Amino acid sequence: MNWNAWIPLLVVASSLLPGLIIFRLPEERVRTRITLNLIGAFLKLVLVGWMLWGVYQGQHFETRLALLPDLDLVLRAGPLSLIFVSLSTVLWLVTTVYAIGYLENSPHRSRFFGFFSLCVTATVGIALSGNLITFLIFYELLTLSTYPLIVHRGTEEARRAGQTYLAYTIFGGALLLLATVWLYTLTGSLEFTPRGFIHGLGEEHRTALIIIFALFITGFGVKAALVPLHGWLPQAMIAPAPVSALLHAVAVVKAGAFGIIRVVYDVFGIESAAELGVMSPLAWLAAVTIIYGSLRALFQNDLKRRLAFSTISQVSYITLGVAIAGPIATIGGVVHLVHQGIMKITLFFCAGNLAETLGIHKISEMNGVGHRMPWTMAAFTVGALGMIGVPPIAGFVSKWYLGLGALEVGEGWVMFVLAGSSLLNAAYFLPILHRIWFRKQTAAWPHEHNFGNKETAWALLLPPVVTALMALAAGLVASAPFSPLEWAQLIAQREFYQP
Amino acid sequence: MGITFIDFPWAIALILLPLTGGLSCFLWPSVSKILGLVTVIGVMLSATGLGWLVIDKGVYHYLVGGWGAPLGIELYVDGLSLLMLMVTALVALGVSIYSIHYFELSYQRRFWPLWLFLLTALNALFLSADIFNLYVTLELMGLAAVALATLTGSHDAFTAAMRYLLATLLGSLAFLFGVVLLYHSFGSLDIAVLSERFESNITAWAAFGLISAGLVLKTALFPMHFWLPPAHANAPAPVSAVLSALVVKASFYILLRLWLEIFSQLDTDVDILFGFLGSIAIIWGSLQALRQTRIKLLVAYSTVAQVGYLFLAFPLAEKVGVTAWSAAVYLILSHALAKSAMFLAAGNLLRFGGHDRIADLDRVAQRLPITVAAFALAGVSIMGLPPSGGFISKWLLLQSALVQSQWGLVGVMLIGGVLAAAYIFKVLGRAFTQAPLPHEPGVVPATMEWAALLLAGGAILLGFFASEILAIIEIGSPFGAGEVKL
Amino acid sequence: MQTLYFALALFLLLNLFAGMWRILKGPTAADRMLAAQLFGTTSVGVLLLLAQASANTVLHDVALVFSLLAALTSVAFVRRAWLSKE
Amino acid sequence: MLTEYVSAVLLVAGAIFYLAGTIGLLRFPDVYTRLHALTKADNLGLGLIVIGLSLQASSFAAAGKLFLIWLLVLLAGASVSHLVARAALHKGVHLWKR
Amino acid sequence: MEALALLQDVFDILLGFGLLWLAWLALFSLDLFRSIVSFISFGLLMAIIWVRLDAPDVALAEAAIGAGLTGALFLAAFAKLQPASVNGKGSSINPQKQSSRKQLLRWLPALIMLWIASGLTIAILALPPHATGLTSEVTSNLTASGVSNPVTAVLLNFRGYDTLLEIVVLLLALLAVWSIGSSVPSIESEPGPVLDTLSRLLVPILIMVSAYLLWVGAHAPGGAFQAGAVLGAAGVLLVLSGWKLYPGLEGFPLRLVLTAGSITFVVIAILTMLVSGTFMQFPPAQASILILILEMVATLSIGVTLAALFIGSPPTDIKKL
Amino acid sequence: MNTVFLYALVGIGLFCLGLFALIVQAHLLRKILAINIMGSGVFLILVALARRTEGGIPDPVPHAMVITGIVVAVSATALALVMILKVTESSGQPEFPDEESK
Amino acid sequence: MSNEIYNIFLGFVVAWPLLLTIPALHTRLPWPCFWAIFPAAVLMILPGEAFVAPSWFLFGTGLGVNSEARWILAMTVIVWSMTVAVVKFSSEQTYNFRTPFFFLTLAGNLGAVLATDLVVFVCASTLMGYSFYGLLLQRRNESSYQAGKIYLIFLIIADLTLFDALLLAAFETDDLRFESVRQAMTSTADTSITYLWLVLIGFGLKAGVWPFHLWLIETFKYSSWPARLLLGSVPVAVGLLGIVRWAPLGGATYYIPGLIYQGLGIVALLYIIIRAFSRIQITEIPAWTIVAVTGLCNVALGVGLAYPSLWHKYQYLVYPLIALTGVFTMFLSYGLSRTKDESISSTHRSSLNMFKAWSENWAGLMQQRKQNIKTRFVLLWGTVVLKFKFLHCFQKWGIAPGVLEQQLQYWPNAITLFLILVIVVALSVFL
Repeated sequence: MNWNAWIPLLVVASSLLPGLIIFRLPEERVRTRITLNLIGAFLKLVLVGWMLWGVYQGQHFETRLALLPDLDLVLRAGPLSLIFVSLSTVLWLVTTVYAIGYLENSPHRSRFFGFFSLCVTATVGIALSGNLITFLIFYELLTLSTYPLIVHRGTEEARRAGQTYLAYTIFGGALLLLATVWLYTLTGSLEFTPRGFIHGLGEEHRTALIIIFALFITGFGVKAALVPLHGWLPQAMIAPAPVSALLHAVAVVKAGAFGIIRVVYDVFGIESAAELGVMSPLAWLAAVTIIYGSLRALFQNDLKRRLAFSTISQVSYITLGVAIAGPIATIGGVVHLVHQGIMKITLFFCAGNLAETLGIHKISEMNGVGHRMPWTMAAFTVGALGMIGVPPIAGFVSKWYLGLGALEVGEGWVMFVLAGSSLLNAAYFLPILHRIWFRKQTAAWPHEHNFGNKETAWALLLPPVVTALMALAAGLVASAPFSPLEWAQLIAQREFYQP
Repeated sequence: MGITFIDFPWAIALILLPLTGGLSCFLWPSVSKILGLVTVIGVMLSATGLGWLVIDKGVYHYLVGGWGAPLGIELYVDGLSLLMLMVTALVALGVSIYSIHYFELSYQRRFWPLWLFLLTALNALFLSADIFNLYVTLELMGLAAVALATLTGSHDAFTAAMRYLLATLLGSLAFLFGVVLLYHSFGSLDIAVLSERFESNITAWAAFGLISAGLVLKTALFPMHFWLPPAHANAPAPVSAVLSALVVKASFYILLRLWLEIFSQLDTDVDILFGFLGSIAIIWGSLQALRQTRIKLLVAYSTVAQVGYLFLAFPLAEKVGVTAWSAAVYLILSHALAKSAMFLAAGNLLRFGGHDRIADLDRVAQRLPITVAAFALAGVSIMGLPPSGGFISKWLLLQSALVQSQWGLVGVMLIGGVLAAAYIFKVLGRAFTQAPLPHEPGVVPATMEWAALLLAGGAILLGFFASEILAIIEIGSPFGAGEVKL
Repeated sequence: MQTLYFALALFLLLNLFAGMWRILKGPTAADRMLAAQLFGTTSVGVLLLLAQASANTVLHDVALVFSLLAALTSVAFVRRAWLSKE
Repeated sequence: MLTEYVSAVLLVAGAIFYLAGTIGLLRFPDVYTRLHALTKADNLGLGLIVIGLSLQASSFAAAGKLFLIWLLVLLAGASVSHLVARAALHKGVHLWKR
Repeated sequence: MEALALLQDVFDILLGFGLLWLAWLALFSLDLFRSIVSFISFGLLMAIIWVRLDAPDVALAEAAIGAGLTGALFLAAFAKLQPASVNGKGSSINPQKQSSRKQLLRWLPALIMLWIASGLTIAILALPPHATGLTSEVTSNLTASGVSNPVTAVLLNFRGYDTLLEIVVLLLALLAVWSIGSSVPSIESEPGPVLDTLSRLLVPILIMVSAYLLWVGAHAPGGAFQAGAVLGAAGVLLVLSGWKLYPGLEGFPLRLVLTAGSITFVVIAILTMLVSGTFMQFPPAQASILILILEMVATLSIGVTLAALFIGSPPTDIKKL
Repeated sequence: MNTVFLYALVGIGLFCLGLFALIVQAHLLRKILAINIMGSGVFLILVALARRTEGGIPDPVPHAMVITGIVVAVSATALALVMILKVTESSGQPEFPDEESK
Repeated sequence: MSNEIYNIFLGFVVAWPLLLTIPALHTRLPWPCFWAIFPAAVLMILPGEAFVAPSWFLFGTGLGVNSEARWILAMTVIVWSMTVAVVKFSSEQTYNFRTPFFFLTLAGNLGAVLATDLVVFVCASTLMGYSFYGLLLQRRNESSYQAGKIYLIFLIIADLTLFDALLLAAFETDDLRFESVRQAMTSTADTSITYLWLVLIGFGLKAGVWPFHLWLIETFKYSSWPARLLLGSVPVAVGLLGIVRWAPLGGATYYIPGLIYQGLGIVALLYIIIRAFSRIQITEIPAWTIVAVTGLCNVALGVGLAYPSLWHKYQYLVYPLIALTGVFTMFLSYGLSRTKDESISSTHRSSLNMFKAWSENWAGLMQQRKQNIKTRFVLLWGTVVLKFKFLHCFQKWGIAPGVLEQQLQYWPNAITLFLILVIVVALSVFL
């Protein structure tokens, strides 16, 4: 009777089942595959929309299945879950369209789309998980399902990138497991609770809790690419563009960042975490990552690598927002989860378009490409400017709230981090924009495909334009109902103000 | 006679079916394939029947010959042995399906009787409640295993099997010596009677030492693992699967059983030693696996590492007995399924490529997707990643270690998991790469691929039925009642 | 009388050990085999004496099997071990 | 009582023959001569012991069994001696020459 | 009686030390053949010790299997090893190699061994000097078992399940041996008239003795294993005299005979289950006849299996598959 | 009842002697001999200790166990011997190859 | 005209050029140029005040027009119309290809002029600033790129500074309209000083106030002349407008900042006089003039800061002044820029090169340095290993597990270990 109990599961299944079917589809059944993918994506969209509406009206969506004697597999839709679910659902749809165009006539598509769907399943699972063990399960599933995507090209380089990726993530996963089990032995519960569930623990567990927190951060930090743990991300750029897009914008790094959000808010709780004194180290770590990632990005000539380092830097805004530990900073962090996703996916789509249409991989090859592909590059420009934090694009809103949040709790130094990072962002993005728009084409494109009088295929062009518009809209109409900002405010309210 | 379905002596069927099957296969070799399959399906059904019976009515006793404890032999089924029987049946089914097309005709005739006798031995072993009977089943199992391990007929296989034979004979002898001492100290061979009469004296200690040592040798705990990797790596794939999945576990099962029932009354620190060796085994086995260039050796070394995990339960059980032991049992189950799947998959790869060098895997991910999927899924369980049986066991182990603040063991488990991932993805990573010159691939029948996937899927599914399975383990409370709640 | 039986059995046993020197010495395999043959025969004697001493006629069966199988190893030796080139 | 003495004497004699056989086995120079010594133990040593024991046997059947054993040992001993000698010759083991 | 006890003790000590000495010879002689002969002698001495320990059943089994068959097996293997060794080093291990081997590897195990030996000695000496074990249980249930020889009762009734498995072990060993298959042909020559006569004379006697042991096993030492071993010895003797199985019998009939013991065991076990409701629970009234049938078939199977094990290579019927 | 312990100790001696040989001897045939002798040692202890009964009749259960054990031992030996032949055939040495290389 | 429609029209004024960008992306027609300015011109002459602030837009901020804004709007319309006319009727068609940037800059400019609050102002001026970059680079040669780069760097720093100022303002008050910010700032002294400095520096950078004038000179020299026409109004006038709008003028007394600002303005004037007499080139004159004008404005603003009463008195003059500046500089530029002089004085070359070395090569320098460090480390390790031979074993440690495993496979070792295990088991039992 109670359909609400099944909807989270359905959301997860809506990409899992198509994925499993796609695995077994023969390579040449393109149409079936596309249909399946799109049906799944739309179905998920509808379901998520339903949940959004429901949660807005105060309904509960929760699926609960027994896993261990005292531990359940819980999928629950709360505001925080939904913001991430919506992001991944929308971007999955877009990325699927993009991937269909990108991988046209390339080999192993069944495998690719199969894992692609699994990857989204895992992400959605992460978003919806209602306790740590569920989170952990989907988190590891994500690791596993991304791996084949990273090594998809099957070159030696890809393999090595895959190994690096695994070396990092498996290590992180191990730490997470340890932290989770440890926490479980201390508290006997793993259920995500607003403002955490560790209050009851006495002072004698203080050290243990600090270590657990550190373990969590290290574990999630691997995927969120916090600084000493970011090494895998630039290497993983070897994957096809839709994968990089998904990896950077939605799935992997976001999963890490989302994990940090969950741990701080729903496991430890802001207050308890602040009491433990772990927040400012976290903030510093995020700050270092932000600056370091930007600095490294400056040196990259490979477009995707530069974007990768940019991701390292940008994702830490989320962490920073969480670590600043104020309601407004929370809004900034959470909303950046969405904003960074939209903007970064745009950039990666564009990078993919360049590679696919013109064979351009290096920034030095991009001279004058704005005339060849104005729409793509316009989208790229929006994304890049958004990353810098140029108003009124989405990135500005995030930075705005981060800065305000920092001021609110008296962490003035964050302003310098933000400013420095923006400066560096500008330093590595603006030269690209300069090249695209103002330089003359110096050499023939490395490997040009002809798409008639269009600049590229529709399936390739549409997604970046759409996401760029979304990025623009997210900034421009930030205060509209159901906008990411509004949801972030709802979340902050729940975390800070509700009894 | 009025034998209803539930009263049917399933336990006896579990022994007699494979025995008769083996004999029939020997008598009528030309139909051995069918006979074997029918037998294994029968075994599967019997295990299910027994499971039903035990879950329904609790612990199951059977007095063979009607004589009863001190004089005769008893069969005893509690949750622990039931699960062992069930997983045996499952692995047996998978392996048998796989073997239909794996062996050539002449090897079929050799394989089936030996395999069914091995199955007999395993079933009898898990059912037995009599230490001398255990010795006989151990020997039966050992000889069958050695014989099966030689089936590839290669030089390496014979050398490895010879080493295996010597190790298994030595282990059995040490066990027998222990049995002798126990019998002469306490005047019984029945485990239950022994546990009643047991008292800690010097003879009991010696018996304990001998039995532990013998079984540890057979279980291939570091550094007694020397015989295992070559033997498992050079055997035919289905045999490797059975050896790693079940045979090694059988001796561990005995060790566990005796430790729990009899030797728990000894006040020893051996558990710490076991934990220590287990830790080294995890690290060492994983490192060795990482070093290998051949898949089957890699998988074999992985078994060495996984055996190490089993022994971690000993030091952990001191305070949280049930959790730690359940973890070990769960690990046995999931490892049995996963490792057999892994070996079967490795066999497919070997057949496909004509070799099992990891570096030259030549795009198998595309050519043999099901096999690679099986390998990967099994790998997930071996690594202890969720959602899989391996994860549950690792979870429970970690939990029990953390409750007692056993940091060393915690570290070892984590490092072991990471290393496991490293060696498994060493293979999987290569599966996606492409060799510059694709060679002519061998044909791998679908049954072989699906058999591997079936088992791997089982290992994953175990991760979803933890509460049910943990409840089954508790039947007859083999780990003693009264547990500190975590 | 029992003492005598035992004494004789002991004597035969010593005898037997003395014969073992041939096993040690060789020089050919045949010599060693002969020693083993003597060993068997002597053992039969010992067994018979022991049977008498303990009044246990069952031991005659043992002796019987001994005497039957004593030939077996020798034959195996001659037919298998010694026919091969050395 | 007399039987006992006779039997004892026979047994001792048998034992002495055994000793002789052993000494022969140890002292004789080559396979062929050692074979000769061995048969002394087989035939006479065991024979005398069997006779000695059968004097004390409880039943005729028991005595018969004893004799059967002796016969078997004789048979085996003779055949084995022959086989060994033949094989030795065949293999070219040299005869001992003084 | 002092002298008698002293004599007995001396006899036992001598036996014990002789046994150890022979074991030493068997294990550490430089000449491999000497080792094997020592081992055969070891078996003989072992049988005497069993007699001294009032275990005539074991003595019979040891005499037939330990001393006779195992010795023959070793000799045959030894013979086959010679041509198999490529470099023709022969039977003995190169003494140089022995000496060059690291000394540590010798004395460290030796020390350990001493340690273990002392530990075990302490453990054994700590046992109570008197213990009844299961004697009383066996004796009190002997009447219900169908036989009066307690060892046979234990083997075939009380712990018949063990015996079933054990027969399977034997069969399994044969299966394994056949599966591995020996590719070294044993050298055959004409048996010659003496051997021929010997086997003609001895084989019937062996069969008769086997039957005797089987029959006597019900109430006195003896039984299926001993009888089977003797029968196996007969088979070995036949094989050694150049006798070959009629080719038509090498296939299914041979396999049937080999498995007959196990099959009969299983069939009777199931029958008993149908009748009495419990697996292998012999009804006391029919116990003796059932055990006798079992033993007869088992003897046949054991004998043939042992002989087949001695031959080593699978029959042509299996080989060509 | 000294005989009992005398033979039990001899059994221990055999066991340890066999074990020692199993370690130090490289030749596979000797290893098999060693296993056999170890087995005999265990059987000896088993039977020797069975004679500790007061009534004079030794405990029959160990006897039955030993008979079973002997049959198992002969089975294992037969198998081992065939395998030695195979190993020797392929490596040319009746030893483990790695020990050969030492 | 009802208020609703007026409000919508207000939004439309800004949105219209933006919308025109889309067709302009592909077509290179100059035709919509006038039409883009047309709504603004209409707005200029429409009487009355309008204000629109949709709640969903940004942070609920909006646009408005009043008499003050109308001055600036008028300037904007004039300047842009002139520029359009020049572009349209010039024969040099190559200039037309940057139409999108043209529209974007226009939209930004209009937005900034019509902004009623900080956020919209920032958004619009940023849009204007970045797209103006596109206009600056029309010549597409290396020197213009260099100049553009300098411009961009100043722009970014200015934006960052303003962003921080914005945050400070938002921290003080939720309502970000100019008036309320001004009030909030006057009430909180310590924040307001920081805020003030941020604003002064930020807009100083944008407007090219001395000593931040470097970019102005460079861009003026190397940009095409239509861009030069806009230079006076687009960044400079808007920048000055920003100071006026943002700074808490007329509230509290900022004596010292005011003094400093006056000083700066005077120094700027003096500096320009010295420059003008030394080696200034004719093409640079308008740029220097702009700097001088801004210097004058600075003096005025400084006075306003130091003496709020004076500010209140003459405040109505500010907007016309700014408007005049824009128009005046445009005409100045137009008059002088027809002389084509591409030559660059040597001093400028060297200063440019220095800048280039700093701004562009530092990344490369870093890279080189990193390489060096790496090589050095390898060399160091090599020497150490040569010195201490035993370290070789560390290099070979990788094979150790293999050797060990071989040892374990060796039967005697293995079984010996086994026995040791037995002993340890037994021992541990004993102990």
